[in-house]
Amino acid sequence: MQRFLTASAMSLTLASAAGAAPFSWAGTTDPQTMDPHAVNSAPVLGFLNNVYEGLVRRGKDMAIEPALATSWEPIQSDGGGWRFTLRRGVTFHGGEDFTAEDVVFSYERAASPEADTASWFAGVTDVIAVNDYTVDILTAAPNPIFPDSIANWMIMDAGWAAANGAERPAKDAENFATLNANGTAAFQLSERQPGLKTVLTPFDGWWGEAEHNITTATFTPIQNPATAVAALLSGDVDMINPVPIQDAARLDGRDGVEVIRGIEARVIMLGMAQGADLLKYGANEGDANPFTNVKVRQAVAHAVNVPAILQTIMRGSAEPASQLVSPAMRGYVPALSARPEYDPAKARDLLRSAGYPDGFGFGLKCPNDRYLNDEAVCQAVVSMLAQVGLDAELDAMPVRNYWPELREDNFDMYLLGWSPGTFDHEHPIRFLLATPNPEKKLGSWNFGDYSNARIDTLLPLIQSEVDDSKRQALMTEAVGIYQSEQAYVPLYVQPLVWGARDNITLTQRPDNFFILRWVTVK
Amino acid sequence: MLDLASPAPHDPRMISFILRRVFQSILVLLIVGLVAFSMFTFVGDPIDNMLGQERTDADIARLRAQLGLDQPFPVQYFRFLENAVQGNFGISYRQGRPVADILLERAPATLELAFVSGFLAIFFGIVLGVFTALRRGTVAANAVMTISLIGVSLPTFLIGILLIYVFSVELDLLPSFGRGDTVNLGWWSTGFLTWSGLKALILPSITLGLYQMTLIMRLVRTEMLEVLRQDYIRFARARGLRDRAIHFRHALKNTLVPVITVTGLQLGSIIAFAIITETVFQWPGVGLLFINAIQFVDIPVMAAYLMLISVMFVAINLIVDLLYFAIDPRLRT
Amino acid sequence: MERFDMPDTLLTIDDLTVAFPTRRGLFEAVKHAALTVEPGEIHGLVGESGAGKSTIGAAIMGLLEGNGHIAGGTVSFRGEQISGRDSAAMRRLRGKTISMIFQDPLTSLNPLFTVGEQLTETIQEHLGLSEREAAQRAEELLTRVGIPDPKTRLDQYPHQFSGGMRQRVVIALALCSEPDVIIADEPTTALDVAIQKQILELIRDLTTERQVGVILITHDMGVIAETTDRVTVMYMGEVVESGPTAQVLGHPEHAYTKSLIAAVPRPEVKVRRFPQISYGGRETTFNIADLARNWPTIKPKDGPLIEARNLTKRFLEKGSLIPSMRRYFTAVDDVSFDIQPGEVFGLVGESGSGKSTIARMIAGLYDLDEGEVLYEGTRVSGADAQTVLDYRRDIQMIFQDPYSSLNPRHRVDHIVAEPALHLGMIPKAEVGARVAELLDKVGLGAEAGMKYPHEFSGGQRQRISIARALATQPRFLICDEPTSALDVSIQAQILNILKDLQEHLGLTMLFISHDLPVVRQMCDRVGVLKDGKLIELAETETLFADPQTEYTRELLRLMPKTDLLSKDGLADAV
Amino acid sequence: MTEMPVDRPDVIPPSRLRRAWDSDFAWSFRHSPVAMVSAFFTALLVLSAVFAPLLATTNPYDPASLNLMNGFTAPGTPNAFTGESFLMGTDDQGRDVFSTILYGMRISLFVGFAAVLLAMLIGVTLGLVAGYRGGWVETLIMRTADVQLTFPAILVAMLIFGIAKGVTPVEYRDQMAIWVLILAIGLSDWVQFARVVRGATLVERKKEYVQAAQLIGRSGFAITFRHILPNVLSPVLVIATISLALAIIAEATLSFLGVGAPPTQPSLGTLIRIGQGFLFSGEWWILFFPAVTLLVLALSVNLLGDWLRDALNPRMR
Repeated sequence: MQRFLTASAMSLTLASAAGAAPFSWAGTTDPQTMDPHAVNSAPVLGFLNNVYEGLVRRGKDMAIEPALATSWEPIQSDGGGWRFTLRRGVTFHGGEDFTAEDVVFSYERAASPEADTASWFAGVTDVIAVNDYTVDILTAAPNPIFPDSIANWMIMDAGWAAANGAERPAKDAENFATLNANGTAAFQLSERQPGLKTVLTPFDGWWGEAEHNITTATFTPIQNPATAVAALLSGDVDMINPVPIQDAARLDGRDGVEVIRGIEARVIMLGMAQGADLLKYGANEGDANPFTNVKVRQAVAHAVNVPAILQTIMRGSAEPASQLVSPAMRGYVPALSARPEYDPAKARDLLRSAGYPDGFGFGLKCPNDRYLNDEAVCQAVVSMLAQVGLDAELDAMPVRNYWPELREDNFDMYLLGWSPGTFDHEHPIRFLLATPNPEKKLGSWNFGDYSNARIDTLLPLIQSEVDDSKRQALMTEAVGIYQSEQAYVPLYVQPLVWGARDNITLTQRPDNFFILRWVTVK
Repeated sequence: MLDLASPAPHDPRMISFILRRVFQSILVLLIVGLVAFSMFTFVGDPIDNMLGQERTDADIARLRAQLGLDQPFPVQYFRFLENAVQGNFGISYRQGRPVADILLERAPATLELAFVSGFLAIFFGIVLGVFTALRRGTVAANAVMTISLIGVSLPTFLIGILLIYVFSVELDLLPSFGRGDTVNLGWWSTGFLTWSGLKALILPSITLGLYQMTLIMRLVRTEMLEVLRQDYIRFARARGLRDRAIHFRHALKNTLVPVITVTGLQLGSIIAFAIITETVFQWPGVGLLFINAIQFVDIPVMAAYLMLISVMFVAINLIVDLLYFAIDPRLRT
Repeated sequence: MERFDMPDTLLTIDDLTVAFPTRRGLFEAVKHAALTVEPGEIHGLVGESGAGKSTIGAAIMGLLEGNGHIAGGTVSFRGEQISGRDSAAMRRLRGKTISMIFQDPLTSLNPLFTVGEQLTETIQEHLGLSEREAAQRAEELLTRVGIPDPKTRLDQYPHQFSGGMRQRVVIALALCSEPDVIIADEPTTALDVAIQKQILELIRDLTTERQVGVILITHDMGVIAETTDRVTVMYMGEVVESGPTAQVLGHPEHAYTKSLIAAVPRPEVKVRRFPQISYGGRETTFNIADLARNWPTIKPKDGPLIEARNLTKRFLEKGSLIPSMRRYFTAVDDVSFDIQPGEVFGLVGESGSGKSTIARMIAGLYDLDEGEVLYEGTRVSGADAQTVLDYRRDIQMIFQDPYSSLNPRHRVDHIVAEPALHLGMIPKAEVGARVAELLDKVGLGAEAGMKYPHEFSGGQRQRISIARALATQPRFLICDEPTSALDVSIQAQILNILKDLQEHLGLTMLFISHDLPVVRQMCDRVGVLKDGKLIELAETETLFADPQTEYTRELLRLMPKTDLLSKDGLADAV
Repeated sequence: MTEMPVDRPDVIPPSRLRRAWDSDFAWSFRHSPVAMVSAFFTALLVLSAVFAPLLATTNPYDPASLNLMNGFTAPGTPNAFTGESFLMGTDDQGRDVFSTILYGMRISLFVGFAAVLLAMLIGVTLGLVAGYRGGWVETLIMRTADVQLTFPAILVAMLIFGIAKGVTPVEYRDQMAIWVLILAIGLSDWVQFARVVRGATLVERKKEYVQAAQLIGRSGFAITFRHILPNVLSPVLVIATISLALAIIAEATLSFLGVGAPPTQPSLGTLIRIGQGFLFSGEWWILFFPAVTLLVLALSVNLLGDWLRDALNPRMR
């Protein structure tokens, strides 16, 4: 928590609105649609946060703060729910007034089967407009973190959507909302060329007070990181995200540019097959699966020299991780922040006592275009494991092949990065640790089939516990279990590295969202 | 009986020849298309890109059926062809927009880049090829020959990156990416009409054209040397014609006959090679679109791109054939 | 040699040496050559390949290839030295003063420009006329060189002209600038005899009419005899004899000239053997008598050895998917003849008359569209494998081009052995010995087997061909223009070998040639072909004495006259 | 031109070696400094690739021997943590760049040679068949070749790569990658061989030595492969040389597009792909040395091809 607070505090002090100026920035991927409910992906949601707003939003410190709702409170009823009081006097970019009707419509739209965001509303039973400026959202069970989970649920004008035939998001057909937007946020969409360029201009009718001094903001997707760096250096763009980690140090030394570092919410970890009986790859293909043995998993944890990875491949930009979430997340357990130290001798001892004195061979799957330097990290892991006798056969592939491969259980060990959408520790427990159960939508990313009955019992308790300290106690127990069982080997928290011209002041948020209203150009 | 065999003003031989070529090309392209389509199965799975982190297995199965991905690929291919014939290339999985629109938006960028680099390649290829042939053995010619080889001895992407490094980053003379400002003429967006658009063209077109230029230059040189040895050149000299007339009228025209075929085909591969150049320079053309489509397994876009490329090649082949008829009288009668 | 130039001598070559630096040292293609050309005179330059005659032509024009250069002596025009001038000066001289005609009219014209364009371009370059005047003049020139309908012809491309017409265009081009000297380098070698005659006449007429001086470079004694006023004989870069044509040819003084003249086949008299050229090289031996000892003697059956019946062959001229749209060209049209055992049967005709096609049909290289080929009464065309194999074992062929008939990548012993081995005619163990013997017998020596064809000269290669043909001990030998690519002295050697083969081994031969004097020397009976049809068939003596068709009479009339040539050395005449 | 009118007396044939040394070919080589220099570099690079295990200071393919802390060591300067020093520095994994180049060149050259061999095999065979058989066989082959030629090589390669990756069992993918590269480059490169060989075959087919072989009833197969093939090999050799350079570049390009050699067994191309990521970060040596090696290798081979083209063309002399 403290880390990014200092970063943003520093940038705040620099902010001083002096004259207005155009601004341009580049990112790796183009937001594929302007429809806030069609796709649940970071590039889209991050971009659209500048155009649309939700009932709540996250501040510079990631804390939930009022947006289109001015206040909210839990409803004491059978199941549970929250009452939101809406902000008055808000208008959409098209001039329409914002009312409870728009919230209900946006719920129906975002929770429809066509929407990608439907899972956010899994526990929601109904959304009721009590009056024009009060909305009740009813849930099946009490959900203490519900307001946190809807920060990216954006409100669209009901009338505008109906008039343009965009009542539902469209995936397999073009839709008016794919190329156009009508939100309430500080910026409005003025030009959209998919894959080429998207231009935003400040919305004069915004309810909030403008902190930025941008006249127009132009986004260009630049896929090749080297090209993006070149564009920043040559002044063709004012800001890029991300800066390749290896270029950060060099960029620091350049006149005219500045590197902004932070840590992301994403934890990079190694997963291991624990439900499989046999090894699937490598020299010992077909032999009994050693990863079912906790000592072997611990050996792996001790064999990987995380400080070395951070020192070289990550250039000192990242922090080691001990849990499945970063310290900035809700539910992080500071008491359990120690991670297994690098100790090859201990790793060999553990292997020996597990019955593998000479180690064994197996397969490691790795994406090569998903996480920062993912392939290099895997390679380094391979050479470190080799030094304790674990002979990993590396198969690195593009992410488009990677997920299908993991889903088919084609791995012995794999690399995974996890960023909790709710910024809460509950999220990875639900997705990565719960025993897989498709009906209950549990453990859907638990490819290694880790299973622990206590964890499965703890999860619903955590989900419904409203009292913070009780919740934290439950969480501490869960962390203790998965750490001692070495369910995963958390490696490090992925760094966030942005680059900007030095006349730009901005705020870097750990969810890697780039919020334009915090940008000033000198 | 129709009098088709007698010589007509437009030789039916030419027409039937061209028709035959088009027919053959389309047939082979359809087969290649089928093979290419079968490749899509292996490129990856679009589903994960289309659904978010919180998707379930049921969501995956539903979307798969909705997109027809559960069908065997010949069925998918046939359906694609069926729609394509009606001008419908489907909806991009990623952008959710008609593929035809997307291609139309992107085509001008690639075509303008290909045009400029093709022009550079042909112009400098011919000029330097003629120069090295006429000055064969001189230091200057040998230098041109050797330096030109660097163009084919380094991968295109590396040349592009080095050019960016030198001219954009270090010297800050030219833009490092993109097309600069464009002007819309109807649906065609052109970078020719703005200063920044023209500046943006320089590095990518050099990167793209360098390889082709080297090939054309060497071809022109070889052919020119061959032609210069011909009897009709000796006879032209014996008649006292000026060197200029001999080199640039008699020899060059004969040199161009074989050069045209190869150059035509090379122009085709310029569009293909644009994939790499567009990636390096973030040039918003169809090549970049294709690479992105591969990354996101956007099958409709990939299929349409391959079709577009195919059609372009058939067209280029046809133009080459027609040029052949135009330049070589022996084919006309 | 002392020389007194007459004041109006056009061209004087004095002590000219042309050298080509090669990696094995300086190669002198022309050594101390001298000659003069007077207005209205045709000066013949004769010699065999490598004599340096074309090099002289190129040296005069300043068009020496590669790094060749004039290493000594001078070339003067009207008393003014022109050799050694810079290239710009030479260019002004070329065309304007001295023009040139090349051997092959097919390759001398730029295929991509119309005849009119090429003419007007040259005319404008030299005479400074307007486009219209130049076109007018081009038309006149075409008329003068005997091209009908010149107006239309000007707009046509070279490929639309026949060979003879093309050579007329080339001559017109050479005349464009009204030159004083024309160098004609083998101007008729690529043409049929009838066209050759016309072209030579045209050159003769133009020479007289315009009082130009002509250097006529040729290897053909007949052409020299018929066309030239004076002749210079060259041998290996040196002038061996020079003088008025009648004197040099009729009373040669130099041994080389004598032997060269003796080797020329005469249409009017048949010789038993050609006198061997014994100048400068060694007499190669050819021991047929030895060979005959081991030669199987098969008593021929009664009746003809080969019967060709109604042979017809069509080639596709224009393809089409629809059969009725296809057009064919009939190369051989209903040709029938017999060949008796031990006989040499000749087929003559101009190029395109179908004679080589017939040879290939009989050899089984082409399928027959109609007709059949019988060998000793058995049908071999389209027969079963065994019959065909038996037939193949009995026939062999000697081809026209010694450079392409031997696979350049195979060793000579392999080449010679292949037919006998493949047809299973000698056990593998004996192959080496047989090949060595044959190579020795044809006069190359057994060690020749270890080399590759490119290490041999044309005549030697033709001997390898003969050795290859003899390896299977054939009974029937097809000779397809076996000497037309050879120099006259080599031709004499090869013809002698063939005569010996026929005499000692009793080989039956089909002898294809376009050259009537050669046919006269070689054949017992002759068939005359015209446009794929056999128009006359007679005993050789009868045919030459009393031709029955107008076409044959015309062919005989067009033969270059060799009356002028010395009869020395023809002692063996029958 | 220098043919004697009278047959030359035979001279005793000198030894094979002597004759080879004396041949026009060898002579032209000895008198071309460019050819000699490029042959020297080609031989040097090929030999150092072949003997990489002897020359390399480390085996970069052995993960156990790597120390990540050696990563990004600059050439010639000792590493800040380990104190080790490397001639050409180390890459991001702490691999010695010099050793990696040697091993990478092995893969590049192996892929190059094998791909060219494959392309040659296919192209020469199809070219011979098309040229000798003619008719619809020729039409089919040459139309396919045309389409193939117009169909961008990279696309073909990517296509093959995609298919091969799909049909290969996962556990073999790493080993397969190299064979797939060979297949991909080979299959996209056969056309020029086929075209040239067909053209040459059309010329050779009309020559009389072919008829001499037909006369004795040799089969079409024997004639094409025993008689014609040796005569069409000179242009094939030239193309093969140029293709070798192209194949090495193509391998690099495919690696750039992410369909090349695996990073655990990097080829030169993969090294360049990895290295280009460090162009702006100051670790220039990771890109520079492999790129220069590739440039020198491809340039030498290309120059050699250039010289071969001239030397083997009899009319060029």
